[in-house]
Amino acid sequence: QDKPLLGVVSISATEANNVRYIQGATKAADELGWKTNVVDAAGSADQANAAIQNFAQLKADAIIDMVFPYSSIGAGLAAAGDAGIPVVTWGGGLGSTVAATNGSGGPMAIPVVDLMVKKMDGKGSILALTYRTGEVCRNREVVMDEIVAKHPEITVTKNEVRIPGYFEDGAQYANAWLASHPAGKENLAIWGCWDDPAIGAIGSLRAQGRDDVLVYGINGNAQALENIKNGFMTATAWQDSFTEGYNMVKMLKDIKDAGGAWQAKAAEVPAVLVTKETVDAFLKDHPEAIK
Amino acid sequence: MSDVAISARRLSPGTKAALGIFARYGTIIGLLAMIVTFSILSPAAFPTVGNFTNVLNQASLAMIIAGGLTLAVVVGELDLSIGFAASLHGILITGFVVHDKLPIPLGVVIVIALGAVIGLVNGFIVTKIKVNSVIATLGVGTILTGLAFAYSAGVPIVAGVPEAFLQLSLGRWLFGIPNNIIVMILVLGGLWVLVERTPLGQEIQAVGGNAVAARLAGVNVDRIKILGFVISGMCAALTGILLASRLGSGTASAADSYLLTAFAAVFLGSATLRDGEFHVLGTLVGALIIAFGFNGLNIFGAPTFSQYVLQGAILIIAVGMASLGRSLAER
Amino acid sequence: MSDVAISARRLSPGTKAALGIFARYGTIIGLLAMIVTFSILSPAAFPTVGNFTNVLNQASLAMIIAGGLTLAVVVGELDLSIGFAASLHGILITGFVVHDKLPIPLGVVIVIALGAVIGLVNGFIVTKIKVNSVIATLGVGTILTGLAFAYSAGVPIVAGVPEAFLQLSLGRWLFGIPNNIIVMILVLGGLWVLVERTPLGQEIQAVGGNAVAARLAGVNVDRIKILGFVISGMCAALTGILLASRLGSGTASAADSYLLTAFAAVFLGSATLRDGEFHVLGTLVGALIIAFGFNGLNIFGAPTFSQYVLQGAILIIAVGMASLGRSLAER
Amino acid sequence: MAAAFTRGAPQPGGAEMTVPLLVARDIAKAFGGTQALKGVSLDIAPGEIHGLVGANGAGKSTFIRILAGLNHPDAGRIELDGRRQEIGTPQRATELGMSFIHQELAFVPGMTVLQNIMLGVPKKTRFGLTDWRAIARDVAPIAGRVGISAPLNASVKGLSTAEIWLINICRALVRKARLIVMDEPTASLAAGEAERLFAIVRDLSASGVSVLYISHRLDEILNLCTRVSVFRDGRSVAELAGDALHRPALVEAIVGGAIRDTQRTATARARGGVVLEAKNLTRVPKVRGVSLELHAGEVLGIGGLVGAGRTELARLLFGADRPDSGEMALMGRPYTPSSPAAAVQVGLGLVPEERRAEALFLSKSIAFNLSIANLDRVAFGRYLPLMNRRARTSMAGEMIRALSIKARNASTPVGRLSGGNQQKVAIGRWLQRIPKVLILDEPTRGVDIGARTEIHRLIRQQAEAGMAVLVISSEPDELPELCDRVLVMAEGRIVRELTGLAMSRKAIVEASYVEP
Ligand SMILES: Nc1ncnc2c1ncn2[C@@H]1O[C@H](COP(=O)(O)OP(=O)(O)OP(=O)(O)O)[C@@H](O)[C@H]1O
Ligand SMILES: Nc1ncnc2c1ncn2[C@@H]1O[C@H](COP(=O)(O)OP(=O)(O)OP(=O)(O)O)[C@@H](O)[C@H]1O
Ligand SMILES: [Mg+2]
Ligand SMILES: [Mg+2]
Repeated sequence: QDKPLLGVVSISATEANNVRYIQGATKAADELGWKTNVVDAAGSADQANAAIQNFAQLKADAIIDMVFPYSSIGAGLAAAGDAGIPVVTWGGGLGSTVAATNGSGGPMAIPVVDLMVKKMDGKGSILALTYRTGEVCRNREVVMDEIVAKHPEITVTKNEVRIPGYFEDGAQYANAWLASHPAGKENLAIWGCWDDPAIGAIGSLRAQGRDDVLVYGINGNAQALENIKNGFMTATAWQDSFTEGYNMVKMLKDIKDAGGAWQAKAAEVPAVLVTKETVDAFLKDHPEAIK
Repeated sequence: MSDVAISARRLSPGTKAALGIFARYGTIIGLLAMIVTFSILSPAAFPTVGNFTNVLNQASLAMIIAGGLTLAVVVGELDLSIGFAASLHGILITGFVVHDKLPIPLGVVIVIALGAVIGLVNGFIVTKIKVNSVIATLGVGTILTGLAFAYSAGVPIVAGVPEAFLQLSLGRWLFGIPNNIIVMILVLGGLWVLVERTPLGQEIQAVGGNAVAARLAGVNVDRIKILGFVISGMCAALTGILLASRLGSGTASAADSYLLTAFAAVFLGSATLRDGEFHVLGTLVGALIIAFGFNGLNIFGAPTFSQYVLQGAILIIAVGMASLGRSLAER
Repeated sequence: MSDVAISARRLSPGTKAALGIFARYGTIIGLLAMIVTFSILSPAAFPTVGNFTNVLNQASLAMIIAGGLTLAVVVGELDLSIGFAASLHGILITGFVVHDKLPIPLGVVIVIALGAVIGLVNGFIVTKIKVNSVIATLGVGTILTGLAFAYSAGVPIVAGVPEAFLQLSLGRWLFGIPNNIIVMILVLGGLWVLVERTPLGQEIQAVGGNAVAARLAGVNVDRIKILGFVISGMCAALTGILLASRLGSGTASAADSYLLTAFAAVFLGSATLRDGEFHVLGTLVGALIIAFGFNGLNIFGAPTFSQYVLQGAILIIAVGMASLGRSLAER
Repeated sequence: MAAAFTRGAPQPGGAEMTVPLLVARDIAKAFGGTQALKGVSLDIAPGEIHGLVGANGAGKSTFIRILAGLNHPDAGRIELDGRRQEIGTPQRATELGMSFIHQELAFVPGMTVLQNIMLGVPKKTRFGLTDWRAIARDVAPIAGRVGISAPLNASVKGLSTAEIWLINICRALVRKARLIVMDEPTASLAAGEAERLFAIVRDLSASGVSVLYISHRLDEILNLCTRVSVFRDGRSVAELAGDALHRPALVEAIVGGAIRDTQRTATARARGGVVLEAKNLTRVPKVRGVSLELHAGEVLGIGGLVGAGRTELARLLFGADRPDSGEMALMGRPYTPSSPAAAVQVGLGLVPEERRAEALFLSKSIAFNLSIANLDRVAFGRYLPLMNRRARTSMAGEMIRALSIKARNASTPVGRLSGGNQQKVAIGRWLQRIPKVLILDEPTRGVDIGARTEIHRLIRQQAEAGMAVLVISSEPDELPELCDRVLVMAEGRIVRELTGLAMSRKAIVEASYVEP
């Protein structure tokens, strides 16, 4: 094996955003002449640790941990550290021996929540679909809490979705919430800590023919953008995962070159707020976002 | 010899009869009690035609896949591939309709046929190679996940999903009843007739009740087991199609979570009417308990953690009432 | 009348004997064949002491929980609560150590005792209230998830985990063998002795083999079933503790996925040596097949989709060889 | 002894000299290392009642299973109507006009009587749906003739083993078959039911249907059959017909030598004090006010018709069910067993009626099955709770020898034994433990004459050593042969006590029909 090896451990290689990041990373790796191996940890931190250890065994040149917080991959980091392999995270934060991170999704929520509160005129009810086990989602929930706290006339109902099962959960929570929030009484909004639960909720809204509820997601996956185009979703924040993946791999080369002199750092790529008004222009700039 | 009558602990015939009713209808009584309770707790939002329609609409997909699973368990096997299969089918139908521009009915027919083929493969591995059904269907399910990946490269198929496809599950029909509910009633009704009212259904029940006896009596056990898997596979395909239509996309692993829901419904149902036997009507009751439990707890606004606790408790209590009634009545 | 011997399709005694060996050792042969294959495919990275230690280390936790589950299935019940229970236990031990500043050994003892209590509850619901074990343990598991949420509000406990706690699973002991492996060997060894070499183990096997006959032979069936659940619960607790130590955090749902892995290992193992019976040694083999399969495919660097396909195929082939050998030998 | 060895030439036993309906030649079959059939041949003429006898494990059931398409022969050929057939599957066997009553009870517990009768039988339909009403009309007369008293739409749950047997028999009759094979059909039946079956068998024969009839009860064989094939150790060793067909010839062919007769050794023995006592024991509807005393050193028999409540009574005594009312005492102290475990603890043992479902662990070894009620004896000791496997194996070896269980060794799974040998294992478990009270429910069901003598001898030996034994048997000759005293039950009550010379087959059968 002459080509340098890049090991990628994904929390869910079937999730759209993860897929785009992997595509970006793979593209950069190809340009660098590296080989990419992807392991799907299927949501299990234990599997992720195992996969990182396996890459350490393989003497990979660098490892990307996707979404698992650095605090949950202790054994993996230890193995990689022993083997002298740099580990970077996407959405997993910077800590322990992590060399770099991006995609820390918390701040992405700010423009979306701001817009939501503005459109509600500062009063009404929100159904928040949360997922606290995930670091990113938890950060976004904190952001939302802080902003909404400034508007005492807004009441928030929070429901935890599961992985897998987020579509179904989103739909069922929406069903129940809608039953006690009939149309025309107040301003209503549904917010997903990422797009998919919100998309599940849209299914429920459409099944009931409710169009009085504004729906917000985050990440800007293709389906969310499609829904914005069609008027079922109000806004999402598009995370340029592809570029994040791409940049991160390019940075990995710098990390390797710098060796012991490298200073851990965050290298964020800003998110883009996409709404009904901006979606067409956005898609012109980023046709890849919906392909 | 002591003269204390052992009969001190005996139950009167009247009590036994009452317990017998609990044994048969315990889960149904549980379902009704739950609906009444939630109606009292949330009188404005819970007991409305709209909410009930929504709950049924939402639960239809789980009911269809659970109905199929019922056939697999009735013949005495487990089918763990259904969730993964439904995910794959959702991707396939979207791909067929969006990329290959197949007419929707043709796509539906092809995907359901594929579901039957997957069932056939499961059944073949279980009956001919004699691999335990847990391993066989888990293995096949894992392979299907891989195929879903291969087909979609993990990227959901979203763009260009035609409105007509969405209308499959969003549409309403007679008296404004959502299509999903109508499809669910047709499927479960058909399965019920098949199992309970046809000669083939007798063989299906016999194989599940005692495969050795069925074989000795000349029933073609393998063929019946394969049939169970095929029906399970077809129902999974139908659920995958309707889910893709509901979500407007084909996404890998979108339907994976149906596996546990379907199992819960089927096993809950097995406590209904007949003791510990699986049957279609029971599955229906089980699925309703799960759906109304989830919805009612939510509407009442219980915090997340207590929702889990109460959901778990509902499962146990619904079955526990029936089981306890039965074992006391039979003492 | 044709005089072609019917025996045209018959197998010679020699072939039958060879098939018999496959029947007994099919899964073990499968495991070895897989190891050889991966060694050829990745000669530098796969067949090294380091990698094998690594695989065993990784698989230890799954093996412990699967070993516990084996006891539950040996007594004829399913325990679906183990994954959820292990997640809760991971949160609890982290909470005890980080927030309550309990000494680690005390925390470990308390959590394992709680695991036993959960097993007791499962066993009680199944044997006394006579709820089907699928529903009972699914219900208890759901409740445990709720409790995990209640304890942690769903937020992982991360900060302030002491190094000594991490060393529970990261540490190495005699000859540099990782602690996890040592614990695993002790647990599985103990369970093996219990089931295979003690009179109590005979009762355990009897209950699983035929509960009616066991009862009429004077075995206290309920007590034995409860014991099976208790052991399953304690092993889940141990796995939860080691997982929390390995992850360095207590996270709701962190261990949920062990449920499927443990089931796969247990059912894979049931094809080893004895026909379709569950036993500790078989579970060990099953867990090894899964672990080496995952590791070998990872190291070989197969694309994601084909990893799934191959993993599924490995499950089916490993059992299929044994089962086919058995059924041909016994025709 | 002139055991006529007339293999090959069809005998004119009532049937015409035509092409045989069924010809089997040199059928061989091995299971793993066990050669179950080494080459058996047999032919059956149309309308003939052909008997098949042989010791336990001789290969009778294996032969039947091959005819039924359940097992595949290693060698040999089978012809029907002179045409060679590969049977292959049970479906094919049915198509060829054969129908079977297998040795092992086959029923689906969750189904009704009618559903069980129609198991695997093509059913009438209306609009594609099962037409149960029409089916019930067709089945009712046959069920009545067989003697099924339960309503056709009743659940089989709670029916006695005998009643379920009648269902199995009825199933075989409902199919219009040309050959009906019956593997020990009367093993679970009492005299009345058996007589009914004999009448049916004769009718079938008269109407041209052939019957292959397997039994260990030689009287039945001699009464019914015109020709009898004998299997020994997987070979057909004799075919007896006409004058050559008589009891001594059969016995000699079966065992390949003389046999100790089933003579009672001691008739009047001193019996000890009361060990187990029941007063007004009731559990509706099966047991109604039963009182009995069981003495140390006596063998007490319980006779009666099917469904008389004997099994239920045994279950009450053993703590497997709880009585509605009544009292029990053991060694003079109140005895209220809460479970079989409690009963075993204080010195009871039970050999249940239905060995496969209630007694045996089919996938486990003989040693396992024998030791499961004797675990204290295979432990190394109180403080070292490990199993002494050597002790277990040698204990099992003793029992295998004592009961002449036909098996390769103590680690053979019990499921691989022939029916009679399985029964010996079920009994052996308790003979090893030596309880104070041993209850045996149909102990010699399906056991060959040699082993039956041996089991009787062992039971009596235990009684002589002071054990109190309660034997339930539906075989009319067994109780007088074995017991010191016989109680006859009818409809849940004890209707007669017979002792000494009054204990005859005739007296027991008569008392069974007493209106309580
Ligand atoms: N599935 C099997 N596996 C292994 N050995 C078997 C199997 N079935 C039968 N045998 C063996 O084949 C031999 C013949 O058994 P079979 O059941 O045919 O005897 P049988 O004549 O019907 O005896 P019985 O009168 O006790 O019913 C026995 O030694 C038995 O142990
Ligand atoms: N609680 C129970 N659980 C399981 N089986 C039972 C139970 N009670 C009774 N049975 C079965 O129901 C049948 C009832 O037998 P019953 O005592 O009425 O008849 P019997 O006199 O034993 O007749 P037979 O001549 O068939 O032995 C028995 O076969 C027994 O095994
Ligand atoms: Mg036999
Ligand atoms: Mg009886």
